[in-house]
Amino acid sequence: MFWELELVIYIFLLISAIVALEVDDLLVAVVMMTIFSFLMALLFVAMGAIDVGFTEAVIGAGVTGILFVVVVYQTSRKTND
Amino acid sequence: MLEFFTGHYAYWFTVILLCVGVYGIMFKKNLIKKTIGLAILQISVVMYWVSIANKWDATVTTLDPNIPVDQVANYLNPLPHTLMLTAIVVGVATLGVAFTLLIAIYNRYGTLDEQELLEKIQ
Amino acid sequence: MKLLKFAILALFAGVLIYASNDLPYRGDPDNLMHAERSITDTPVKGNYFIQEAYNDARTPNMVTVVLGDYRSIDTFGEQVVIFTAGLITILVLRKQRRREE
Amino acid sequence: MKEQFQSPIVLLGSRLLSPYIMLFGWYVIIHGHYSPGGGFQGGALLAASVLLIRVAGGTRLSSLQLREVINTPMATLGVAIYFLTGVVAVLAGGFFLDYGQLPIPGLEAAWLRYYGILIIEVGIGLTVMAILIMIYDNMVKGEDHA
Repeated sequence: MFWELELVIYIFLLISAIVALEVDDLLVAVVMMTIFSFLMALLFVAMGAIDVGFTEAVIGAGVTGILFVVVVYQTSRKTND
Repeated sequence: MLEFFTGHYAYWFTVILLCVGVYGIMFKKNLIKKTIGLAILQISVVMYWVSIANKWDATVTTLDPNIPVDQVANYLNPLPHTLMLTAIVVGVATLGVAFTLLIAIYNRYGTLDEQELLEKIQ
Repeated sequence: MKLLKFAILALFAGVLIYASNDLPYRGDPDNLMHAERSITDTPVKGNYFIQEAYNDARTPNMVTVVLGDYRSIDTFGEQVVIFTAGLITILVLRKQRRREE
Repeated sequence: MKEQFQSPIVLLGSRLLSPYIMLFGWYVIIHGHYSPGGGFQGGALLAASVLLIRVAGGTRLSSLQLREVINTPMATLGVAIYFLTGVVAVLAGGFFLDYGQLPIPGLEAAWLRYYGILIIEVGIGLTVMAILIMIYDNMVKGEDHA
Protein backbone atom coordinates (compact mmCIF):
# COMPACT_ATOMS: atom_id res chain seq x y z
CA MET A 1 0.00 0.00 0.00
CA PHE A 2 1.84 3.03 -1.29
CA TRP A 3 -0.26 6.13 -0.89
CA GLU A 4 1.63 8.14 -3.54
CA LEU A 5 0.81 5.52 -6.18
CA GLU A 6 -2.83 5.51 -5.11
CA LEU A 7 -2.99 9.31 -5.30
CA VAL A 8 -1.75 9.28 -8.92
CA ILE A 9 -4.32 6.61 -9.85
CA TYR A 10 -7.10 8.59 -8.16
CA ILE A 11 -6.26 11.70 -10.19
CA PHE A 12 -6.25 9.74 -13.47
CA LEU A 13 -9.58 8.18 -12.46
CA LEU A 14 -11.18 11.61 -12.02
CA ILE A 15 -9.81 12.80 -15.37
CA SER A 16 -11.09 9.75 -17.26
CA ALA A 17 -14.53 9.95 -15.59
CA ILE A 18 -14.97 13.63 -16.47
CA VAL A 19 -13.78 13.08 -20.06
CA ALA A 20 -16.20 10.14 -20.43
CA LEU A 21 -19.08 12.37 -19.38
CA GLU A 22 -18.15 15.48 -21.36
CA VAL A 23 -17.04 14.20 -24.78
CA ASP A 24 -19.29 14.53 -27.86
CA ASP A 25 -18.55 11.21 -29.56
CA LEU A 26 -20.15 8.33 -27.70
CA LEU A 27 -17.59 5.79 -28.91
CA VAL A 28 -14.82 7.86 -27.27
CA ALA A 29 -16.93 7.92 -24.11
CA VAL A 30 -17.12 4.12 -24.17
CA VAL A 31 -13.34 3.81 -24.57
CA MET A 32 -12.78 6.22 -21.68
CA MET A 33 -15.20 4.14 -19.61
CA THR A 34 -13.08 1.05 -20.31
CA ILE A 35 -9.94 2.93 -19.26
CA PHE A 36 -11.78 4.00 -16.10
CA SER A 37 -12.62 0.39 -15.26
CA PHE A 38 -9.06 -0.76 -15.83
CA LEU A 39 -7.63 2.00 -13.62
CA MET A 40 -10.15 1.01 -10.98
CA ALA A 41 -8.93 -2.60 -11.18
CA LEU A 42 -5.35 -1.34 -10.68
CA LEU A 43 -6.50 0.59 -7.62
CA PHE A 44 -8.22 -2.44 -6.12
CA VAL A 45 -5.09 -4.52 -6.56
CA ALA A 46 -3.01 -1.75 -4.97
CA MET A 47 -5.39 -1.82 -2.00
CA GLY A 48 -4.95 -5.59 -1.65
CA ALA A 49 -8.36 -6.74 -2.90
CA ILE A 50 -7.08 -9.13 -5.55
CA ASP A 51 -10.37 -10.94 -6.11
CA VAL A 52 -12.31 -7.73 -6.62
CA GLY A 53 -9.57 -6.41 -8.90
CA PHE A 54 -9.68 -9.55 -11.03
CA THR A 55 -13.47 -9.36 -11.32
CA GLU A 56 -13.36 -5.69 -12.25
CA ALA A 57 -10.65 -6.28 -14.88
CA VAL A 58 -12.58 -9.13 -16.53
CA ILE A 59 -16.10 -7.73 -16.32
CA GLY A 60 -15.71 -3.96 -16.27
CA ALA A 61 -12.97 -3.74 -18.88
CA GLY A 62 -14.03 -6.70 -21.02
CA VAL A 63 -17.69 -7.60 -21.14
CA THR A 64 -19.12 -4.15 -20.32
CA GLY A 65 -17.00 -2.62 -23.11
CA ILE A 66 -18.44 -5.07 -25.65
CA LEU A 67 -22.02 -4.40 -24.49
CA PHE A 68 -21.51 -0.62 -24.60
CA VAL A 69 -20.10 -0.81 -28.15
CA VAL A 70 -23.09 -2.92 -29.24
CA VAL A 71 -25.60 -0.45 -27.78
CA VAL A 72 -23.81 2.49 -29.42
CA TYR A 73 -23.90 0.79 -32.83
CA GLN A 74 -27.55 -0.22 -32.43
CA THR A 75 -28.59 3.35 -31.63
CA SER A 76 -27.00 6.68 -32.59
CA ARG A 77 -23.38 7.64 -32.13
CA LYS A 78 -23.57 11.43 -31.93
CA THR A 79 -24.88 13.32 -28.95
CA ASN A 80 -25.52 16.96 -28.19
CA ASP A 81 -24.00 17.33 -24.76
CA MET B 1 -1.27 16.70 9.45
CA LEU B 2 0.23 14.36 6.87
CA GLU B 3 -1.16 11.45 8.83
CA PHE B 4 -4.64 12.96 8.73
CA PHE B 5 -4.29 13.46 4.98
CA THR B 6 -3.15 9.91 4.23
CA GLY B 7 -5.90 8.56 6.46
CA HIS B 8 -8.72 10.48 4.83
CA TYR B 9 -7.93 11.40 1.22
CA ALA B 10 -9.46 8.18 -0.12
CA TYR B 11 -12.83 9.16 1.35
CA TRP B 12 -12.62 12.61 -0.25
CA PHE B 13 -11.86 11.17 -3.68
CA THR B 14 -14.68 8.67 -3.28
CA VAL B 15 -17.13 11.49 -2.51
CA ILE B 16 -15.91 13.52 -5.50
CA LEU B 17 -16.26 10.50 -7.80
CA LEU B 18 -19.77 9.82 -6.49
CA CYS B 19 -20.69 13.45 -7.17
CA VAL B 20 -19.31 13.14 -10.72
CA GLY B 21 -21.67 10.19 -11.23
CA VAL B 22 -24.64 12.11 -9.79
CA TYR B 23 -23.70 15.05 -12.05
CA GLY B 24 -23.85 12.76 -15.08
CA ILE B 25 -27.28 11.51 -14.07
CA MET B 26 -28.71 14.95 -13.31
CA PHE B 27 -27.36 17.16 -16.08
CA LYS B 28 -26.77 15.03 -19.18
CA LYS B 29 -29.60 14.82 -21.71
CA ASN B 30 -28.54 11.68 -23.57
CA LEU B 31 -29.67 8.41 -22.02
CA ILE B 32 -26.38 6.61 -22.75
CA LYS B 33 -24.55 9.38 -20.88
CA LYS B 34 -26.93 8.85 -17.98
CA THR B 35 -26.09 5.15 -18.01
CA ILE B 36 -22.37 5.94 -17.92
CA GLY B 37 -22.99 8.18 -14.90
CA LEU B 38 -24.87 5.34 -13.23
CA ALA B 39 -21.91 2.99 -13.76
CA ILE B 40 -19.49 5.55 -12.28
CA LEU B 41 -21.70 5.96 -9.21
CA GLN B 42 -21.92 2.20 -8.75
CA ILE B 43 -18.16 1.71 -8.93
CA SER B 44 -17.53 4.55 -6.46
CA VAL B 45 -19.63 2.75 -3.86
CA VAL B 46 -17.59 -0.42 -4.44
CA MET B 47 -14.42 1.65 -3.96
CA TYR B 48 -15.65 2.93 -0.58
CA TRP B 49 -16.25 -0.61 0.69
CA VAL B 50 -12.85 -1.82 -0.47
CA SER B 51 -11.07 1.16 1.07
CA ILE B 52 -12.59 0.64 4.51
CA ALA B 53 -11.54 -3.02 4.47
CA ASN B 54 -7.89 -1.97 4.35
CA LYS B 55 -5.24 -2.41 7.03
CA TRP B 56 -1.72 -1.05 7.04
CA ASP B 57 1.04 -3.67 6.68
CA ALA B 58 -1.42 -6.49 6.07
CA THR B 59 -1.22 -9.15 3.40
CA VAL B 60 -3.90 -10.34 0.99
CA THR B 61 -6.71 -12.70 1.94
CA THR B 62 -5.02 -15.92 0.80
CA LEU B 63 -3.57 -17.99 3.61
CA ASP B 64 0.23 -18.05 3.77
CA PRO B 65 1.76 -20.77 5.99
CA ASN B 66 4.60 -18.48 7.05
CA ILE B 67 2.31 -15.77 8.41
CA PRO B 68 0.46 -16.74 11.61
CA VAL B 69 -3.30 -16.46 11.55
CA ASP B 70 -3.61 -15.73 15.26
CA GLN B 71 -2.68 -12.09 14.76
CA VAL B 72 -5.74 -10.83 12.89
CA ALA B 73 -3.91 -7.65 11.87
CA ASN B 74 -1.77 -9.70 9.45
CA TYR B 75 -4.63 -10.27 7.01
CA LEU B 76 -7.12 -7.99 5.30
CA ASN B 77 -10.80 -8.24 6.16
CA PRO B 78 -12.38 -10.68 3.63
CA LEU B 79 -16.06 -9.87 4.24
CA PRO B 80 -16.37 -6.54 2.30
CA HIS B 81 -14.39 -8.05 -0.59
CA THR B 82 -16.92 -10.88 -0.90
CA LEU B 83 -19.92 -8.57 -0.82
CA MET B 84 -18.46 -6.31 -3.49
CA LEU B 85 -17.44 -9.26 -5.69
CA THR B 86 -21.07 -10.26 -6.11
CA ALA B 87 -22.18 -6.62 -6.40
CA ILE B 88 -19.99 -6.04 -9.47
CA VAL B 89 -21.39 -9.07 -11.34
CA VAL B 90 -25.00 -8.22 -10.46
CA GLY B 91 -24.22 -4.66 -11.56
CA VAL B 92 -23.23 -5.74 -15.06
CA ALA B 93 -26.36 -7.91 -15.37
CA THR B 94 -28.61 -5.00 -14.45
CA LEU B 95 -26.66 -2.76 -16.85
CA GLY B 96 -27.55 -5.30 -19.54
CA VAL B 97 -31.24 -4.80 -18.70
CA ALA B 98 -30.71 -1.04 -19.02
CA PHE B 99 -29.12 -1.54 -22.45
CA THR B 100 -32.02 -3.61 -23.73
CA LEU B 101 -34.44 -0.92 -22.54
CA LEU B 102 -32.35 1.69 -24.40
CA ILE B 103 -32.52 -0.35 -27.62
CA ALA B 104 -36.28 -0.82 -27.22
CA ILE B 105 -36.76 2.94 -26.72
CA TYR B 106 -34.66 3.72 -29.77
CA ASN B 107 -36.53 1.22 -31.95
CA ARG B 108 -39.85 2.76 -31.01
CA TYR B 109 -39.14 6.50 -30.87
CA GLY B 110 -35.99 6.91 -32.97
CA THR B 111 -34.10 9.08 -30.50
CA LEU B 112 -32.35 8.91 -27.14
CA ASP B 113 -32.45 12.60 -26.23
CA GLU B 114 -34.52 13.37 -23.17
CA GLN B 115 -36.32 16.49 -24.45
CA GLU B 116 -37.24 14.97 -27.81
CA LEU B 117 -38.51 11.86 -26.06
CA LEU B 118 -40.79 13.91 -23.82
CA GLU B 119 -42.17 15.73 -26.86
CA LYS B 120 -42.75 12.53 -28.82
CA ILE B 121 -44.46 10.71 -25.98
CA GLN B 122 -47.23 13.34 -25.72
CA MET C 1 -33.09 25.89 -12.48
CA LYS C 2 -29.67 24.66 -13.54
CA LEU C 3 -28.03 26.84 -10.91
CA LEU C 4 -30.29 25.36 -8.25
CA LYS C 5 -29.24 21.86 -9.29
CA PHE C 6 -25.58 22.84 -9.05
CA ALA C 7 -26.18 24.30 -5.59
CA ILE C 8 -27.84 21.10 -4.41
CA LEU C 9 -25.00 18.99 -5.78
CA ALA C 10 -22.35 21.20 -4.14
CA LEU C 11 -24.20 21.07 -0.84
CA PHE C 12 -24.40 17.28 -1.07
CA ALA C 13 -20.66 17.01 -1.73
CA GLY C 14 -19.86 19.41 1.11
CA VAL C 15 -21.95 17.53 3.64
CA LEU C 16 -20.41 14.18 2.62
CA ILE C 17 -16.82 15.49 2.81
CA TYR C 18 -17.52 17.11 6.19
CA ALA C 19 -18.96 13.84 7.47
CA SER C 20 -16.09 11.77 6.10
CA ASN C 21 -13.60 13.73 8.24
CA ASP C 22 -15.05 12.01 11.29
CA LEU C 23 -14.56 8.51 9.92
CA PRO C 24 -11.71 6.45 11.42
CA TYR C 25 -8.32 6.54 9.76
CA ARG C 26 -8.10 4.34 6.71
CA GLY C 27 -5.93 1.30 7.29
CA ASP C 28 -5.75 1.60 11.06
CA PRO C 29 -5.87 -1.95 12.52
CA ASP C 30 -7.56 -0.62 15.66
CA ASN C 31 -10.73 0.35 13.82
CA LEU C 32 -13.96 -0.78 15.36
CA MET C 33 -14.56 -2.86 12.24
CA HIS C 34 -11.35 -4.86 12.70
CA ALA C 35 -11.51 -5.14 16.50
CA GLU C 36 -11.73 -8.42 18.38
CA ARG C 37 -15.07 -7.63 20.03
CA SER C 38 -17.70 -5.06 19.13
CA ILE C 39 -19.07 -2.37 21.46
CA THR C 40 -21.90 -4.66 22.54
CA ASP C 41 -19.30 -7.31 23.45
CA THR C 42 -20.14 -9.79 20.71
CA PRO C 43 -17.42 -11.37 18.55
CA VAL C 44 -16.76 -9.69 15.20
CA LYS C 45 -17.35 -11.96 12.22
CA GLY C 46 -14.43 -10.82 10.08
CA ASN C 47 -11.90 -12.15 12.59
CA TYR C 48 -13.69 -15.49 12.74
CA PHE C 49 -13.52 -15.75 8.95
CA ILE C 50 -9.77 -15.07 8.96
CA GLN C 51 -8.93 -17.50 11.76
CA GLU C 52 -11.20 -20.47 11.06
CA ALA C 53 -11.58 -20.52 7.26
CA TYR C 54 -8.82 -23.05 6.66
CA ASN C 55 -9.94 -25.34 9.47
CA ASP C 56 -13.54 -25.36 8.27
CA ALA C 57 -13.10 -25.93 4.55
CA ARG C 58 -9.41 -26.72 3.88
CA THR C 59 -9.28 -23.81 1.44
CA PRO C 60 -6.55 -21.16 1.67
CA ASN C 61 -8.50 -18.46 -0.17
CA MET C 62 -10.76 -16.91 2.46
CA VAL C 63 -12.89 -14.99 -0.05
CA THR C 64 -13.91 -18.27 -1.71
CA VAL C 65 -14.90 -19.79 1.63
CA VAL C 66 -16.99 -16.77 2.64
CA LEU C 67 -18.60 -16.70 -0.83
CA GLY C 68 -19.33 -20.39 -1.09
CA ASP C 69 -19.84 -21.62 2.44
CA TYR C 70 -20.60 -19.02 5.11
CA ARG C 71 -22.72 -16.77 2.90
CA SER C 72 -23.88 -19.36 0.36
CA ILE C 73 -27.59 -18.47 0.53
CA ASP C 74 -26.67 -14.87 -0.29
CA THR C 75 -24.72 -16.09 -3.32
CA PHE C 76 -27.70 -18.17 -4.39
CA GLY C 77 -29.85 -15.04 -4.29
CA GLU C 78 -27.34 -13.16 -6.42
CA GLN C 79 -27.33 -15.99 -8.95
CA VAL C 80 -31.12 -15.89 -9.19
CA VAL C 81 -30.92 -12.11 -9.73
CA ILE C 82 -28.48 -12.60 -12.62
CA PHE C 83 -30.72 -15.32 -14.11
CA THR C 84 -33.77 -13.05 -13.88
CA ALA C 85 -31.88 -10.21 -15.57
CA GLY C 86 -31.10 -12.49 -18.49
CA LEU C 87 -34.72 -13.55 -18.84
CA ILE C 88 -35.89 -9.91 -18.80
CA THR C 89 -33.73 -9.15 -21.87
CA ILE C 90 -35.54 -11.92 -23.76
CA LEU C 91 -38.97 -10.63 -22.73
CA VAL C 92 -38.33 -6.94 -23.53
CA LEU C 93 -36.81 -7.44 -26.97
CA ARG C 94 -39.16 -10.23 -28.10
CA LYS C 95 -42.21 -8.04 -27.55
CA GLN C 96 -40.43 -5.32 -29.51
CA ARG C 97 -39.85 -7.59 -32.50
CA ARG C 98 -43.47 -8.74 -32.58
CA ARG C 99 -44.65 -5.14 -32.82
CA GLU C 100 -42.44 -4.55 -35.85
CA GLU C 101 -43.90 -7.49 -37.76
CA MET D 1 -23.56 -4.88 -36.26
CA LYS D 2 -24.19 -2.41 -39.01
CA GLU D 3 -20.84 -1.52 -40.55
CA GLN D 4 -19.22 -4.89 -40.84
CA PHE D 5 -16.00 -5.24 -42.80
CA GLN D 6 -14.59 -8.68 -43.47
CA SER D 7 -11.02 -9.04 -42.29
CA PRO D 8 -9.45 -12.52 -42.38
CA ILE D 9 -6.61 -11.47 -40.09
CA VAL D 10 -8.96 -10.43 -37.27
CA LEU D 11 -11.00 -13.61 -37.71
CA LEU D 12 -7.90 -15.82 -37.66
CA GLY D 13 -6.53 -14.09 -34.57
CA SER D 14 -9.84 -14.47 -32.76
CA ARG D 15 -10.10 -18.14 -33.66
CA LEU D 16 -6.54 -18.68 -32.46
CA LEU D 17 -7.13 -16.94 -29.12
CA SER D 18 -10.57 -18.22 -28.21
CA PRO D 19 -9.74 -21.81 -27.05
CA TYR D 20 -6.95 -20.61 -24.79
CA ILE D 21 -9.19 -18.01 -23.13
CA MET D 22 -11.79 -20.73 -22.57
CA LEU D 23 -9.18 -23.06 -21.08
CA PHE D 24 -8.00 -20.26 -18.80
CA GLY D 25 -11.60 -19.69 -17.73
CA TRP D 26 -11.97 -23.31 -16.59
CA TYR D 27 -8.60 -23.06 -14.83
CA VAL D 28 -9.79 -19.97 -12.94
CA ILE D 29 -12.98 -21.74 -11.85
CA ILE D 30 -11.29 -24.93 -10.68
CA HIS D 31 -8.19 -23.34 -9.15
CA GLY D 32 -10.22 -20.73 -7.27
CA HIS D 33 -9.50 -22.39 -3.92
CA TYR D 34 -5.82 -21.54 -3.99
CA SER D 35 -5.58 -18.32 -5.98
CA PRO D 36 -7.80 -15.34 -6.81
CA GLY D 37 -10.66 -16.63 -8.90
CA GLY D 38 -13.91 -18.46 -8.68
CA GLY D 39 -17.21 -18.89 -10.40
CA PHE D 40 -17.95 -15.28 -11.26
CA GLN D 41 -14.57 -14.46 -12.79
CA GLY D 42 -14.25 -17.76 -14.62
CA GLY D 43 -17.76 -17.48 -16.02
CA ALA D 44 -17.01 -13.99 -17.31
CA LEU D 45 -13.82 -15.29 -18.98
CA LEU D 46 -15.77 -18.13 -20.65
CA ALA D 47 -18.33 -15.61 -21.89
CA ALA D 48 -15.52 -13.39 -23.20
CA SER D 49 -14.06 -16.28 -25.22
CA VAL D 50 -17.43 -16.90 -26.90
CA LEU D 51 -18.20 -13.20 -27.43
CA LEU D 52 -14.85 -12.75 -29.17
CA ILE D 53 -15.91 -15.12 -31.95
CA ARG D 54 -19.38 -13.55 -32.10
CA VAL D 55 -17.98 -10.04 -32.52
CA ALA D 56 -15.35 -11.02 -35.08
CA GLY D 57 -17.17 -13.65 -37.13
CA GLY D 58 -20.84 -12.81 -37.17
CA THR D 59 -23.91 -14.82 -36.29
CA ARG D 60 -23.71 -17.62 -38.87
CA LEU D 61 -20.11 -18.56 -38.12
CA SER D 62 -20.48 -18.33 -34.36
CA SER D 63 -23.45 -20.69 -34.35
CA LEU D 64 -20.93 -23.43 -35.19
CA GLN D 65 -19.19 -22.79 -31.86
CA LEU D 66 -22.11 -22.35 -29.47
CA ARG D 67 -25.72 -22.34 -30.64
CA GLU D 68 -27.99 -19.62 -29.41
CA VAL D 69 -30.71 -22.12 -28.48
CA ILE D 70 -28.78 -23.66 -25.60
CA ASN D 71 -28.29 -20.42 -23.67
CA THR D 72 -31.42 -20.73 -21.57
CA PRO D 73 -30.99 -24.47 -20.74
CA MET D 74 -27.37 -23.81 -19.72
CA ALA D 75 -28.35 -20.96 -17.37
CA THR D 76 -31.10 -23.13 -15.88
CA LEU D 77 -28.60 -25.97 -15.45
CA GLY D 78 -26.32 -23.67 -13.45
CA VAL D 79 -29.09 -22.60 -11.09
CA ALA D 80 -30.25 -26.23 -10.80
CA ILE D 81 -26.78 -27.46 -9.82
CA TYR D 82 -26.62 -24.90 -7.02
CA PHE D 83 -30.16 -25.56 -5.79
CA LEU D 84 -29.94 -29.38 -5.95
CA THR D 85 -26.72 -29.32 -3.94
CA GLY D 86 -28.65 -27.58 -1.18
CA VAL D 87 -31.58 -29.97 -1.48
CA VAL D 88 -29.30 -33.03 -1.30
CA ALA D 89 -27.81 -31.64 1.90
CA VAL D 90 -31.34 -31.25 3.32
CA LEU D 91 -32.27 -34.82 2.34
CA ALA D 92 -29.11 -36.14 3.99
CA GLY D 93 -30.15 -34.63 7.29
CA GLY D 94 -28.51 -31.21 7.43
CA PHE D 95 -29.55 -27.65 6.78
CA PHE D 96 -30.00 -26.07 3.34
CA LEU D 97 -26.57 -25.75 1.64
CA ASP D 98 -24.79 -27.44 4.56
CA TYR D 99 -22.02 -29.18 2.64
CA GLY D 100 -20.82 -31.13 5.64
CA GLN D 101 -23.74 -33.54 5.20
CA LEU D 102 -23.22 -34.36 1.53
CA PRO D 103 -23.44 -38.14 0.93
CA ILE D 104 -19.90 -38.75 -0.35
CA PRO D 105 -18.36 -41.66 1.62
CA GLY D 106 -14.90 -41.71 3.06
CA LEU D 107 -14.32 -38.01 3.61
CA GLU D 108 -14.34 -35.87 6.72
CA ALA D 109 -16.60 -32.82 6.97
CA ALA D 110 -13.93 -30.23 6.10
CA TRP D 111 -13.05 -31.96 2.82
CA LEU D 112 -16.74 -32.34 2.04
CA ARG D 113 -17.06 -28.57 2.30
CA TYR D 114 -14.08 -28.25 -0.08
CA TYR D 115 -15.83 -30.31 -2.76
CA GLY D 116 -19.18 -28.65 -2.10
CA ILE D 117 -17.66 -25.23 -2.83
CA LEU D 118 -16.16 -26.65 -6.04
CA ILE D 119 -19.55 -27.97 -7.23
CA ILE D 120 -21.43 -24.72 -6.67
CA GLU D 121 -18.69 -22.68 -8.34
CA VAL D 122 -19.13 -24.71 -11.51
CA GLY D 123 -22.86 -23.89 -11.33
CA ILE D 124 -22.18 -20.17 -10.88
CA GLY D 125 -19.74 -20.21 -13.80
CA LEU D 126 -22.27 -21.83 -16.17
CA THR D 127 -24.97 -19.33 -15.22
CA VAL D 128 -22.79 -16.24 -15.60
CA MET D 129 -21.46 -17.45 -18.97
CA ALA D 130 -24.92 -18.22 -20.35
CA ILE D 131 -26.50 -14.98 -19.15
CA LEU D 132 -23.77 -12.71 -20.53
CA ILE D 133 -23.98 -14.45 -23.92
CA MET D 134 -27.79 -14.24 -23.78
CA ILE D 135 -27.71 -10.46 -23.21
CA TYR D 136 -25.40 -10.01 -26.22
CA ASP D 137 -27.48 -12.29 -28.47
CA ASN D 138 -30.70 -10.47 -27.66
CA MET D 139 -29.10 -7.08 -28.23
CA VAL D 140 -27.82 -7.86 -31.74
CA LYS D 141 -30.97 -9.73 -32.80
CA GLY D 142 -32.14 -8.94 -36.31
CA GLU D 143 -28.73 -7.70 -37.50
CA ASP D 144 -27.57 -10.80 -39.31
CA HIS D 145 -24.59 -9.63 -41.33
CA ALA D 146 -22.14 -12.41 -41.93
